[in-house]
Amino acid sequence: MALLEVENLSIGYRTKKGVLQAVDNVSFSVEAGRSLGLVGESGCGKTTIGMALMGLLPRNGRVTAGTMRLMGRDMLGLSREQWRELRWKEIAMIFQAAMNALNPVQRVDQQIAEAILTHNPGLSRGEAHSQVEGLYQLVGLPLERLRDYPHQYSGGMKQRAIIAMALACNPKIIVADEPTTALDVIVQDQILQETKALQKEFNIGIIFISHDISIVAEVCHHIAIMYAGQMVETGTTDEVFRDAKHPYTRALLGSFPALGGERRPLRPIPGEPPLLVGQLMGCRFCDRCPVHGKACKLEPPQRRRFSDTHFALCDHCD
Amino acid sequence: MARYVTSRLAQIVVILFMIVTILFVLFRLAPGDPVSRMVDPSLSPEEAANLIAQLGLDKPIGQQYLQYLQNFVQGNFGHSFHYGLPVGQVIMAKLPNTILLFTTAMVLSALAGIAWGKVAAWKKGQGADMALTVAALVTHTLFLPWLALLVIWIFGYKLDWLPINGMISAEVWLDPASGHLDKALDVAYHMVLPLATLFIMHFGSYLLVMRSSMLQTLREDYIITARAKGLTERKIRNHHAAPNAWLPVITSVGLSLAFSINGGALTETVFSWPGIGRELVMAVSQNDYPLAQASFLLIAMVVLFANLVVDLLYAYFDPRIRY
Amino acid sequence: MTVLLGVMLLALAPPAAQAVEWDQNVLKIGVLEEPKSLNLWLAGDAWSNHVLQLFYQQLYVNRPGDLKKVPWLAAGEPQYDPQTLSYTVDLRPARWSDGSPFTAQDVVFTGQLIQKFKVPRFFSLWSFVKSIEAVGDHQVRFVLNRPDASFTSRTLATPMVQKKQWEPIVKQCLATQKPLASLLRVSLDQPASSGPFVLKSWRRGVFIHLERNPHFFGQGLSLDGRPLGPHIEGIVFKVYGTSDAAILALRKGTIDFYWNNVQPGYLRDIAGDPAIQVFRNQKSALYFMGFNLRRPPFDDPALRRAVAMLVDKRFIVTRVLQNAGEVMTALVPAGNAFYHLDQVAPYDQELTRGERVQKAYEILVEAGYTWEVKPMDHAGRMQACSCLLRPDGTEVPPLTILTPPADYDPQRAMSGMMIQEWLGQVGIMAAARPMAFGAMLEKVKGHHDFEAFVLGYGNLALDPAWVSAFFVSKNAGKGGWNMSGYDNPLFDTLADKAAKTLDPGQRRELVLQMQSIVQQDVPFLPLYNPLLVEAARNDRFQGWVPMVGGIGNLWSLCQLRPSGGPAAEAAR
Amino acid sequence: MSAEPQTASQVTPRRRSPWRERFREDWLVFSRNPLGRAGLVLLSVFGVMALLSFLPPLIDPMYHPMTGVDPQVLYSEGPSVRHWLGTDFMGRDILSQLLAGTRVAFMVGVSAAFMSIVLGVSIGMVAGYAGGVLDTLLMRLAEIIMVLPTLLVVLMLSALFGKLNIWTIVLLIALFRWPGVSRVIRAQTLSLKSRPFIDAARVAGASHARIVFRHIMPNVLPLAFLYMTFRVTAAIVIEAALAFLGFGDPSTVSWGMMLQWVWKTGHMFQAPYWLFPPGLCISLITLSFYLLGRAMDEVLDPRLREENGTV
Repeated sequence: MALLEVENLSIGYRTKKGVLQAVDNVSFSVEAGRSLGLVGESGCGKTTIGMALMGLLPRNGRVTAGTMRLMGRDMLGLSREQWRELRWKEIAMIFQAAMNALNPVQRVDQQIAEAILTHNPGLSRGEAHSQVEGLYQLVGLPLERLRDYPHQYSGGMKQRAIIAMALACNPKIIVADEPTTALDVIVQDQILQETKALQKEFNIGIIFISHDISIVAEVCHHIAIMYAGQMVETGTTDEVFRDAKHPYTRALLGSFPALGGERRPLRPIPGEPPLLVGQLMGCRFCDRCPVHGKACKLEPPQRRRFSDTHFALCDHCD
Repeated sequence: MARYVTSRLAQIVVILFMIVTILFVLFRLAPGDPVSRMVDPSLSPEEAANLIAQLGLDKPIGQQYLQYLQNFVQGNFGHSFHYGLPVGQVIMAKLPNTILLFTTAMVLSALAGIAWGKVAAWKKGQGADMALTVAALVTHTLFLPWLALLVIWIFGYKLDWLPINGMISAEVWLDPASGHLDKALDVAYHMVLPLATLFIMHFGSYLLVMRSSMLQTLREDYIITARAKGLTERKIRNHHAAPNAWLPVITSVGLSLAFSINGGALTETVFSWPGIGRELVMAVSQNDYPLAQASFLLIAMVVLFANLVVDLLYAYFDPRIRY
Repeated sequence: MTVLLGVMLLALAPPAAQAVEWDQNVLKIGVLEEPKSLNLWLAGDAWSNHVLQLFYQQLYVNRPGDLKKVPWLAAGEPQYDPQTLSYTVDLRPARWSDGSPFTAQDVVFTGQLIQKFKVPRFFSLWSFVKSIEAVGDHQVRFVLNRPDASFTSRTLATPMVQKKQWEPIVKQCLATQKPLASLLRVSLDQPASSGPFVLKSWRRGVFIHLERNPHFFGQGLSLDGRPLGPHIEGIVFKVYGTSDAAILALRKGTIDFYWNNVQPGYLRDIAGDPAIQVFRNQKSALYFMGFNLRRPPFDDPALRRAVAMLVDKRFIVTRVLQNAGEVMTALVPAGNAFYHLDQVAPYDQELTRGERVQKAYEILVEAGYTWEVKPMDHAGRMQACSCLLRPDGTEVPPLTILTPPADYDPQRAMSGMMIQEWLGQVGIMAAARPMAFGAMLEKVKGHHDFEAFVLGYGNLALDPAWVSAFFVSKNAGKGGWNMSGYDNPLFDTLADKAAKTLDPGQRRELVLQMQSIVQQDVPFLPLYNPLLVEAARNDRFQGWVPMVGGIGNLWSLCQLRPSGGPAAEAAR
Repeated sequence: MSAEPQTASQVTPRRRSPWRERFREDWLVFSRNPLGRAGLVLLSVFGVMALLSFLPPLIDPMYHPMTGVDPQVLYSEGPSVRHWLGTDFMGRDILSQLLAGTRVAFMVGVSAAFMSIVLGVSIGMVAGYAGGVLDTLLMRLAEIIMVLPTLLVVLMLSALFGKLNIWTIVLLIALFRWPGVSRVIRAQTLSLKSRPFIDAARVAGASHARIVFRHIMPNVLPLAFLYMTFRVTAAIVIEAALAFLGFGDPSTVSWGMMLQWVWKTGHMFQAPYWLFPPGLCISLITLSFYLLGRAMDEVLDPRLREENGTV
């Protein structure tokens, strides 16, 4: 059984102009020790999914349809208190270090210990603290920096601290939201490698959210490409990279320098994604699609299967 | 840290020096005879002449200025015309009273502003928020002397609950049976109304600052982190949002200090609180120039130092700032 | 929050119940401001003098009723020897509060101290005294340079200090570079008192506690038919800072007497309380409008008379003073009956506004003043007029009426405003300008740079020597008392005569004549004499003695008795 | 006393779109703000009161706020048909005084605020644009003035210069209330200075004066107006406090003066009809300008708009 199963998930935001359909009919699953990369432009709904998995949708956001199951347990029916207990213990999150994910006026060790103490109320402060020390060693942070404040850390150290924090309660699943953005390439690479190692060691399922498909390729077993709230293509990393079906995936691959692949001129994707408000007809990528046909604009595209793991949401790909 | 404080102190000295200089110039620019402002009018002409020579008022203006600065540095502000005492002695007796009332008022209203602003932001748009915000808007635009008179009218006259003037009552202090506790209680008892007045005037602005700062903080990423960690809402509010949100309140306390001091002087005057602000108002109305001048300098000094304290507090609470 | 609540709760709990003991038979007096200094030589403010008059006694004091001088520390009337221009005074066998006797040495010392230091408060009273000598322990002889009427009335009313206490201080002061300044800055912990009370403790800004002086000479003595005490154990002066607080304290009985003028508004607060008695006494005061006779436009007596006509004193008294005062027609107030000129000037008749403008108009027309548009139309109705033109055809320029500031004396500031409006009715463009007291005196007295001003003397000596001082031409220089610059040889002669006349009856005639001249020429226009309205409780103490200057006086404090006691019954 | 919101509004420089359109757009945001609307309503009530203040003396000279007394009233009396709010101790009509006070408050508030804004804007722009020593000097001066409590400074000056008339007071308030504005304007000028359109203007040969007045000023003016509303409240409060302490201009009937009269003549316990109105008016006019300021703040600062708007 998969660790996490998401089926036909739809999420909408109430706004002044109407309901914004941020995520539309998305399904995926993650297994222990495996990782899934969610890739797409900003605003495509990938972060919304991450937040939904943590039960942290903003006040005006709501799951409108579908199910989310963690180890067979339905997450949508959880009460607030159940959610609170579930968070971090079962499913943790790695935030982008460049964001203000760490509280600037609290010492870092305290912020990590806080998570441990919240979920293990029986623990003493000292015990929690020694656990934090262990985590520091794990992620390769010097122990003498434990009592520092976040602003005293470099970007890479902050990211490591955040990873340490995510591991604090031995979660089954970690949602990593753009964990390496804004880090320089070398640090980025180090952290990715370490993440991979940790994942293996603790047998964690990871959902890796990024706008950078090449980074995702480095770490993930599976990739899901998101566009305008929909999952337009899913497959193993190999499948997607070698045999991208959806025109958007292809465009994405073209717009990023591949880490190990051949050198190609970068091609930006012209146009902008549609506004996700109101009734949307037809294929959402239509306006930017180089290969669209006449029907695309009117009929919603069909989900097409290419292998057991490889799907795409397009009528024109083959 | 030490270096920062030293440099700030140096800055304070420079500003004080400039204020002193401005006062010197003003005292000579004012119409009429500058000597008459320096010399006690009750002195005989011979004595006055003697004193003028002593003070160096018969010397060229540059030398007078140097003499004046020298006196200032030595803490020699002359003698009050009316008390006949050294001005320093008069104002130093009043300073602790002002500090007691003013600091208590500022600290209490800042704490209340922070506590209530936190609640208002947390319950944004709900009844509690509306009530608190409106109360804050209305109270902090009240006209202070009027509020003070109202407070006197209600609690002193209509209800007759609380003393409306002074700081201690002769009865308690003359009674040989009164112990230290009685005396402390007596001061607290007298402090209620002036304190309440200052409190009502000030908590509102801190509440509004705290509220908007808290609303901004609540949108910060570390709040999401805290939530993701599964912390209770209470903990998120009190341990993560509030400590960040009230930093701007500290700044606003500092910025509004000069303005609050005005209110302090008015409160002292209406409630006859024996403080430095009331002393200044009385010295001004009695033309006790040496006393007025020194009180003013002292108040400026208090504001300057309080600003320094506020900045140091800010640094203490915000680890990102280290001097 | 809890802290705040805690403080509130703590504070709401009333202070611990007080033991009855210490304040039994202790009179509590509320004062507005704290006595600035208990140094007799410096203390110029009323609050200090309230206290000091209970310590430092005079040789002679005014008695209630006719205000005649009666012996106090002195044992009898002063003996005058015209040959040698000397006065001999016998002293009572009194004691200081430390038990040592009050002797002629103390009197000599006090007089010489004032002369040596030229103490500003008293020196003018002693400048004409050539020598002071002790004749034995209980007799003093004063030799004067010239006869001066104010010697008995004022010089002999100087408070006396103890030689024993002040001699070492004086030595020290004389050794400094600024002897007088040093003397004025002396502060005594325990002033030796020859009066009914002695200082017990003083907490600046809060209270002064006096207790009965066991060595006071008056105890058991009956002076002028008045049994002197003190019959109370002590006095606490409590500083209130604001009148509202003091009035509330009086209502509650926290004080027995508020030693200050009760503002008209508060009368309603205390009216109807049978335990509070309101006393209205005259002051020896002169509130007046002064003109600058040295320069136009008020160098013309006609214009001054017209202004006098326009000013409605009755209005000022009823409205601005709320009836707590009397219209003043001559310089010496009616309360000082002996020297009061009972003669009404034309402008002091009861007139309506219209009649006043009409009469002022007539005075001005007669003196040759003109208007483009007259203040009166043909039918004799008032109308808005154009600017007043002088006989030579030039406009009377806009002028300023200086008044004290509103915080110092709202009534005079307000009077200035009203006068400004009234002058406008005949086309005199006046503007009342309140000015800080010191600045105003400097302008008026020091520089003679003014057109008109409104001032007042709240506590004039009963002896009318000041009537001369204000108008003799030799005082018209800068800094002199003749602020108007009045110059009238007839007045000068009369003033000179009056100063040398020692017979009260003759002196009175001269003073009345002088006042009459002033009434004619209007260098000053007397406006009003405020009544002193005071309030005291009668439930704890009784026996207040009303006199000019109010019930807060030495006599009252020597005669007050606890209410309800057998002694009080007997006294009734 | 009022404190200003601490958010240092950063106004995004606007393209020089037609003023009218911009105004309409702003007005829309403004009018949707409940605080702004409340402030505006209150303020118009005071505006009407100020206009009405000319009326009473025309009805009968006894309604003249300063010198008119009711011949039948000798003491302070409560509300009646003749005197809707009662009379003061001399028999002067309190309502007429209250109306006259409105006029004075507007006069003092608006003129002092206007002067201090003109001063603050010019100094801020000069300091920001010129930079260097001049900038340092001006900003140091601003710092010194900022730590001085304005009310006490004016008190001190009134001791030295004798009594102050209303215009001197206005001028003094203006002189001591510019630094806050000038600091904000300076920051704004600094950020504008580095924008391309200023460079462009400079390259095109525009003089410094032209750059300051044609290019920088239009962009800082909205901010200046915002600060003006806060200065108005400060000026009104300072004048009133001064008058209350007895250092005001006694030939002016201002609300502070009325409070001083009721306090000093001993009527504060017995005449609530006299004690309440002036203080209430001072408080409410301060509130209305303050609300207006906050609403304007939201117009100028979209961040606040989002926060307080109806999401």
